[in-house]
Amino acid sequence: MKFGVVVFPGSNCDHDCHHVLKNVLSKDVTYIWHKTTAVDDDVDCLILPGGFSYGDYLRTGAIARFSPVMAEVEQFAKKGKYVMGICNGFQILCEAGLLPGVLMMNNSLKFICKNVHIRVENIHTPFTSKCRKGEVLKMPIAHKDGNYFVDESTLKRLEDNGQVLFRYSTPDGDVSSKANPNGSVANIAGVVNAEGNVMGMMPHPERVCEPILGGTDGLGIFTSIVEFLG
Amino acid sequence: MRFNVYVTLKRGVLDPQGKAVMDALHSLHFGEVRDVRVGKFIELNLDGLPEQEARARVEKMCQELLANPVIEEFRIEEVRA
Amino acid sequence: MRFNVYVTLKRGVLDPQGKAVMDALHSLHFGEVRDVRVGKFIELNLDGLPEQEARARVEKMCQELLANPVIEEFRIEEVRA
Amino acid sequence: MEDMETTPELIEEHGITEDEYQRIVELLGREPNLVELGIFSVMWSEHCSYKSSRLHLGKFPTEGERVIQGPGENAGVVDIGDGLCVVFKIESHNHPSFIEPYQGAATGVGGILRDIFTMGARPIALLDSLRFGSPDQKKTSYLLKGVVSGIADYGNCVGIPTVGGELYFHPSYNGNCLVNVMALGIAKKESIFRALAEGVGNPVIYVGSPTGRDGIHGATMASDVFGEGGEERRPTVQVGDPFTEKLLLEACLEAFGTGCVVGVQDMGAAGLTSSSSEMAARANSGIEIDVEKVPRREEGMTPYEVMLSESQERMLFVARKGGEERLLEIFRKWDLNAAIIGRVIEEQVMRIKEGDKVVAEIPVGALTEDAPRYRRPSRRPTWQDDLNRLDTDGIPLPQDYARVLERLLSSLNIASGEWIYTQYDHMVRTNTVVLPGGDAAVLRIKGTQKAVALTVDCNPRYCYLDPYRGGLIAVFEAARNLTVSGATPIGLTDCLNFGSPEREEVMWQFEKAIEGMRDACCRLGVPVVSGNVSFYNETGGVSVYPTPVVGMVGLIEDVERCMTPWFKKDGDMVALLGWHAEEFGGSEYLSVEHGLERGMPELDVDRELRVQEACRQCIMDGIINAAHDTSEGGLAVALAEMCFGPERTFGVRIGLR
Repeated sequence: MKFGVVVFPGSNCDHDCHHVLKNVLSKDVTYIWHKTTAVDDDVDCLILPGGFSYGDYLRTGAIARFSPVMAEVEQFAKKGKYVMGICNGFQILCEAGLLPGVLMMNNSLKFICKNVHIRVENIHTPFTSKCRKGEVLKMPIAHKDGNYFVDESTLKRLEDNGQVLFRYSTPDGDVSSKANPNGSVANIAGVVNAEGNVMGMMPHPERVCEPILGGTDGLGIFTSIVEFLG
Repeated sequence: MRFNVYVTLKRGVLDPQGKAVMDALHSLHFGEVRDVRVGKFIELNLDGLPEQEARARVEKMCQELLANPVIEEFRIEEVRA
Repeated sequence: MRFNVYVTLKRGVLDPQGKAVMDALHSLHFGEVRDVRVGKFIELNLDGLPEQEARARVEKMCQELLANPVIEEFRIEEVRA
Repeated sequence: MEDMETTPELIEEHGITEDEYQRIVELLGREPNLVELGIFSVMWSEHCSYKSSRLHLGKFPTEGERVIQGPGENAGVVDIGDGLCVVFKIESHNHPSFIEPYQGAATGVGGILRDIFTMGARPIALLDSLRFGSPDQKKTSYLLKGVVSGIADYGNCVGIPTVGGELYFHPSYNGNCLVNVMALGIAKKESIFRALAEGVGNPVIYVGSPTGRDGIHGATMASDVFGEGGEERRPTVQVGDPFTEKLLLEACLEAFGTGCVVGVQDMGAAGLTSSSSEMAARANSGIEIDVEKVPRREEGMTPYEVMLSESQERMLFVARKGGEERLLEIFRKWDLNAAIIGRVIEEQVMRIKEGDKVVAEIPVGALTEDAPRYRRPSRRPTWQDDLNRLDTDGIPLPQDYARVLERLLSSLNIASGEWIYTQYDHMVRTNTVVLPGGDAAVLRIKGTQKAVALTVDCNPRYCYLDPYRGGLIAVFEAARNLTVSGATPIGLTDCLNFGSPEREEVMWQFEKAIEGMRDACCRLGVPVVSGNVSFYNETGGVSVYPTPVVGMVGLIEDVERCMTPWFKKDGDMVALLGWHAEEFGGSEYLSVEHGLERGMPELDVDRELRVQEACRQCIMDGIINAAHDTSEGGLAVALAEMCFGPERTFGVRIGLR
């Protein structure tokens, strides 16, 4: 089993994801430079990390979406392999059309870095199989454009297909507007595509995988995909 | 040859920036402001191309990069030198 | 009554966003693009005021809030209904 | 413009005095041309030459068995064992931030980060020390909003966590805000690089953003007071591009690994001029640069403008002869502009050419070692004595202590800064073990069991009331912040923000504050390894309170042993370690409740050292669950702060007998 962490110019959380996979979970992981046009076959899961690819200029992810590697990411996903987009990675996957919706500016117009709680909505995906239904995870967010938006019909499709993975909630799992940090529609914090192999989430699981950093609620996401790959 | 591109949010899409600017204007006693919408204004300088062809190229730039079709619409204006 | 305000960086002030958009357009084979500058486009809807007075008010809004006088300049345009 | 002959007005406009001009003519053996005059004006400015402070800075202790590099390089380097070292410095961007707060603060972050990675270290932490005028001033909220968003946008985009800092409001800063930014990086001891232009014939490579006209005379502006209408110096503000900075950071760290780099320096204040001349001076060599080869952003730039421009995100490399192609390849990989613009030469001169025409030639020593040094006159101000007279009987006891505590807790110099630091990504790089809001930020060092603790601190009111004791307390209070986190102080960097050195009482404040800091450093055994001086922080004759900001770094041998200030368990006993004196001179209480700034708290150095040692021992022995120092607001505020934990809120009951 091998992971690939894609590095765009401006990615900042590539080292953090690499650290969790290599040093915490001792898995085989390699960096993939955005100018590569061919990912080696033995890579099973690609991670698009958080950061400010291309400085977030024009729109978050708008320019990274045209990096040479993205054509390869699309092929990779079509082959049914697994793709995880965290924060800026989620924004890039939306711009590339691999995930539905758009990440707009937070309704507070401010960058927010703090711990929030998210409720697990669907445990039948490669990214949440180790979690329990309705489980509440404490995880940090760090973004200025995390306000997820989809139109009415897309929202209905996401809800019906169980494509909503996480919603912002209170510590005891109540999905209320008070618990919504950025104005995302239906408190959505993470979604998966219809086929179930491409995921995007705004909170940073890689920042809460070690007790010394205050918790291990993020581990469930990584251990799910590890177990799924077998 | 110069083109101006105006990228704005589609009607019905929430515009947090517009609302925040309006609130700020009200706090500065500009009570007459009813609504504010904030968009992007992009100036493009191109090599000389026949006008028709240039406009089509700019249209393509907007569809591919400059505007996000899900939530944004764009307007192109040629600037007479 | 509607006004459009165009806020752009002054000549000579570095525009990192403009440069990043130009490089992206070049990578998408729009080689004819010579220069790109990205600014803000603000639509203001105001209660009915005599045109002269309304324009003066919008001018004041730009100086106080909408534009950063140190590195930005602005242009106001009245939109005929 | 180049062949304009140097008139007295031109000399004066360049901020050069009559006798300084005579000295230049002596050093050159002829009159300087305009390019040379411009180069001297920035290199001999207060900001670059430290001419009014250099003699006093010599008093600081800068040696120690952990010290790998003391003052004189881009940043200080201190050994932390495991073959690693920390590289850190604090810098000021006060004048640009007053003119344009967003870009002023953003470029301040960019500049201090380049000082760190130019030494070969990966930056892992940022801290900001901010001071503004009174909150009811309209300009204060404008400046605060701009500075905070500038720091947030730049730091977040570059991906370096802003993990701590301080925020202070006082009327003395109405005309001059202070924006000091500290950065710390980690490196292997053997991969430290220095800014040396060594090896005749080695190529000089320019890498980073193309040169524009921004910030010309930024260095001299920082050495000049604002008149009432000071704002018309607007065009001198530089604009930062954090995205290019991130590319520059990664490209430089990759380049250092190739073995092809001889020396490197970032282009800070005075851009190409200071980086090239200082690199040559340190290596006792010379440097030749052809301005035509310098990548530009504007047309028709003159050699004068190219040499003095302070465009941001630019570095100067000296490559090993033959290794330049390997470096240029790395810069291309990261989509960075790079060009060979000159070479190291034998004669110890800086020679600037435009094509093959020599437009300036100056002995390197004349710009650096031979820069003027002044022992400015200093005099104890007449009003100093009654500052220390506080008649406590005349102060009525508070009627309602609870209301007083509430007012103190909501006063801006005590209230929580959470609304600011949640705008900074303080967790990226997953090293932040103690998040902002405690006494010091604590970051683990991956691959070791160790952690470093970081703090920035200064109480300007104490330094105004008694500069000597103010300086002493600033250092001990920073050390206290580290001690209560379980760390042992190992190194210090300082940013000395004062008024005009041409005023005698300001020079007296400066001398006394440095003496106080020196004595504290000696008693603590903590060396000063880097720093910055910012004079001329005054407007219309009113200068800021003396503000010697201390940035201190501490080491924690076992990260599991680090401590936080918040109560953890019901029923825990609360004890006060140290002596409690009946005094509230110079306190926040006196200022908030009675609008008085009088008197001064005592500090017994021996007791201070024993209290800090005892506290550290308790933490090492694992017998305490929380530790916090009493600073602004005293004991009551300290206890209240210990109750507001990020996980849980507690109450506390204290018996005063």
